[in-house]
Amino acid sequence: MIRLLGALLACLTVGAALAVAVLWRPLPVEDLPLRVTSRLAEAGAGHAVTAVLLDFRAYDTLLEVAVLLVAVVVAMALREAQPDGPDRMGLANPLLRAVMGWLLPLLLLMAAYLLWAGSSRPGGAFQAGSVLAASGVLLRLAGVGFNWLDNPLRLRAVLVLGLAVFVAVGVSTLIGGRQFLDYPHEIAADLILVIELALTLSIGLALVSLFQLAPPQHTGPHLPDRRRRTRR
Amino acid sequence: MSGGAWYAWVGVALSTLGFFGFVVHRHLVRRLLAFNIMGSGCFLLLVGLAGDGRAIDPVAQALVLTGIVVAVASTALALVLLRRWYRVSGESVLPEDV
Amino acid sequence: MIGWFDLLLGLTLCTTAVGALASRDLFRAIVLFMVFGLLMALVWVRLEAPDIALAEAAIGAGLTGVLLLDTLGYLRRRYMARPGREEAP
Amino acid sequence: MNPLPWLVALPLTGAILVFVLPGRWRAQVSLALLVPVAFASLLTLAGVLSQGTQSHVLGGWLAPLGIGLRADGFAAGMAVLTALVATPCLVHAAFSLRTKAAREGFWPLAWFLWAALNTIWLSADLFNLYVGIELLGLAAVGLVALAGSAQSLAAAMRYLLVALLGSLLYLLGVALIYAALGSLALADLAAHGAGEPTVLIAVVLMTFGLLLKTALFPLHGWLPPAHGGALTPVSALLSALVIKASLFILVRLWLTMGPGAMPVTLAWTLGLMGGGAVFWGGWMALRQTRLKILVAYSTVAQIGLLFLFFPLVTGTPIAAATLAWDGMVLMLAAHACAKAAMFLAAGNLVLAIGGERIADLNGVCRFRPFSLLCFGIAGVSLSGLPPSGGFAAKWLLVQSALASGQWIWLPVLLGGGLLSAAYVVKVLASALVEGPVSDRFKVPSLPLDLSAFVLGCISLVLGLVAHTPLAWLRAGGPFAGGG
Repeated sequence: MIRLLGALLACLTVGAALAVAVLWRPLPVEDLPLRVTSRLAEAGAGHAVTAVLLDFRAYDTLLEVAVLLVAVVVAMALREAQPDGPDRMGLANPLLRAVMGWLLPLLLLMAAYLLWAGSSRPGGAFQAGSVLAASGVLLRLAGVGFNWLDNPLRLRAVLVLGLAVFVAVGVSTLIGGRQFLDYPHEIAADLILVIELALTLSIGLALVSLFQLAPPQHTGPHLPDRRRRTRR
Repeated sequence: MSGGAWYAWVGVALSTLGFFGFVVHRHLVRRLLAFNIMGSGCFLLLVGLAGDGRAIDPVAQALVLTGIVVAVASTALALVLLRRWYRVSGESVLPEDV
Repeated sequence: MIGWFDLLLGLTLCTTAVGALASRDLFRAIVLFMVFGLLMALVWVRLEAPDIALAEAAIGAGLTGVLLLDTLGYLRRRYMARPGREEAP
Repeated sequence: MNPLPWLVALPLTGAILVFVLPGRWRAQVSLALLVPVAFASLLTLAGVLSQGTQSHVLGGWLAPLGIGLRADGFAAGMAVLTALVATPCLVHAAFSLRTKAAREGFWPLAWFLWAALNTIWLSADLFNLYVGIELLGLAAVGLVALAGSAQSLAAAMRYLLVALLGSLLYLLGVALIYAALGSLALADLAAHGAGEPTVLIAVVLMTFGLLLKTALFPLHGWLPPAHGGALTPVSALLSALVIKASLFILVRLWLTMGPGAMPVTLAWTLGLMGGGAVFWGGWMALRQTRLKILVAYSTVAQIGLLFLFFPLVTGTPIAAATLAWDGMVLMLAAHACAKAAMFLAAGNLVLAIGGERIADLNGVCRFRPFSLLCFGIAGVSLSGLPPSGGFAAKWLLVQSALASGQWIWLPVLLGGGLLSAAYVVKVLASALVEGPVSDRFKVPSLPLDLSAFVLGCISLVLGLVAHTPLAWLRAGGPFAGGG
């Protein structure tokens, strides 16, 4: 009860503070959208959101890909510590397989479109990557394995590809005497496309791996005996 | 009131709701739901206020895209941890004290 | 100016969030959360943020929802596998 | 060449390499990479000292459109401190990690952790700081979970939840500041932030989010199981550096806003919470029976001392504020070295006695004197005995409290010192009791003891030469004129 009241009090305080802050907010002094529009021509992407993500604030995106990779590293290490049985995921469902037959090419096509569209229209590496991940999860639900990725070295290489390409581009701009991630203007668009391609693959695979690295449902119970007593 | 401001208020409501749920619930899956709802409210607040009465703000949108990926990475990691924890303890809540 | 659609959408969004947080049945809560994600995607469209709408629909509603449901299935299955249990948590 | 971007790029490269390379290469590659990373840190500090504040324009886009890196004395000093503390920890890890899972996860995560830390020290952008603390938080949670036991999984889960809530509160603040100022650059916050209620509320929200991550009493519940239950080098890294990162952002925010712009009541609240932390953490540490949990509670207590900075710097004369600054940063550095040393030494003792219980330490003094000596050296600095860094820092804080007339902090400083002396003595007393006649202890290998010893000595020496690093850390900051 006290806990509920405390939570209510804390949440009302936060809500009230937010409300006051929203009500009394001043007019911003800075106009970033204007700055983006005026410099868009110098960036390597015509679509403003993509330009912000991969050029103006590319550093944030680089770190964000690192965050995703950290999650995968942890999941991998935990599986090492708590080995799972053989992965027998798959619902051997003929209907699902049939649906997959035409859904999968469609999804792949969509991912490719999103990636390609990103430079001028809504879309880009994240959206394409998540569609890729969705198709990967579907494949897994249908019980189709990725034999090519069973090799741990290959799996790791693809997982790390996005971050590696990003860092490599940054380091080469540094070595070339420019600022970190300051793409030379002539090849900026190409570089961004290469980075996006690598990001799409890595993001897609990372999301699928996070799905796959959790202990599978078929793993037998590992509960220690002392836990068997009924508890609330 | 512009659309941006209205959705910013919705964001305030969602953040508060999510915060409450996060603090009140014990079940870990529920806490993650609350975390995601609070995050969504936060993103709405960011884009809603930035786009209020002005041109569309691509910077705010890019920030939210980054935020969404970070949120999904955190949620996925939390679920992996939860399943590992459940596997050794049989509990889907955390022990009150260690 | 906001139209009736925005008003309705915002209120529905909040209601769905309350439902997802307050529902007694965890499965229902997760499904409501996925609905919440789809509504969020709609909100992003209304806010003229198609990029976020795409990401939200794919990641927010789709992937997170699937992950949560899979976890719930795991919790229930493992729970049932233990002796002395009839009901899921 | 400007070393700033290398401070982030090199650790990231390390993370990528050790993630892809097969297991047996990871430790070697990591140890080899220590050299360039430490060198870049030193180069940054040298640059700051010779040419003043350093900056780097990422992507060639000037803030607020792009993101800036900026290193003043504080940031460069933290980067050097990170290298100083992380190097012995990684050496320790190279010789102490046993299980395959631990080796699998530790090396990439440790490099990601280092990259995140350097990101935070150098960042001049609010949202970039958010991504930095997320990276730091997830890497730290993963490192905690590596210990593999059920308890460590629960501790990691609890830590993750707290970290997530903290970063969302921080993000809410970022959203409000972006709405109010239209910019995310710290420079714009400094120029236009003062006097706006929205910005103030935002900073308060961010402050509480960061307090959660720093584990200030009474929000500290997650820390002891997480830090006490982790692998030994992980405990050392977490207690010495990771919690300092959120404190660093907090201090940055307050100094960016200008201490005068922050409400005195909030500063006093932080100070009182810190005082509570000193007594509660010290008392709890005294009551523990397990060695590493005791050291973790000692961290809870020592964090409290750092927060005395806020009341001492808000609305006080510049002389008192400068003393408070000096005391806080010296305490931060001394605690980082001493606590890392103490965790490493405690881990070595645990390895030697084959268990966690303090009571089992009986007889260690005769058979493993060096391991015990390392623990003692760290204890000297932690309890603030002269000539250690901890002593000099407390002395500065006392002077600041006297200069600003805030007498109330004197009993906190004194009582905290007594409590920490008490729990260190408790461990030593147990170890000095004559134990079994025969040697039943395992032998920690020499590098393990040496890494703890080196860190402990650094924290001692800090007290003797304190004025030099203090002058470095003041460079380019608001207290540059003082001293």
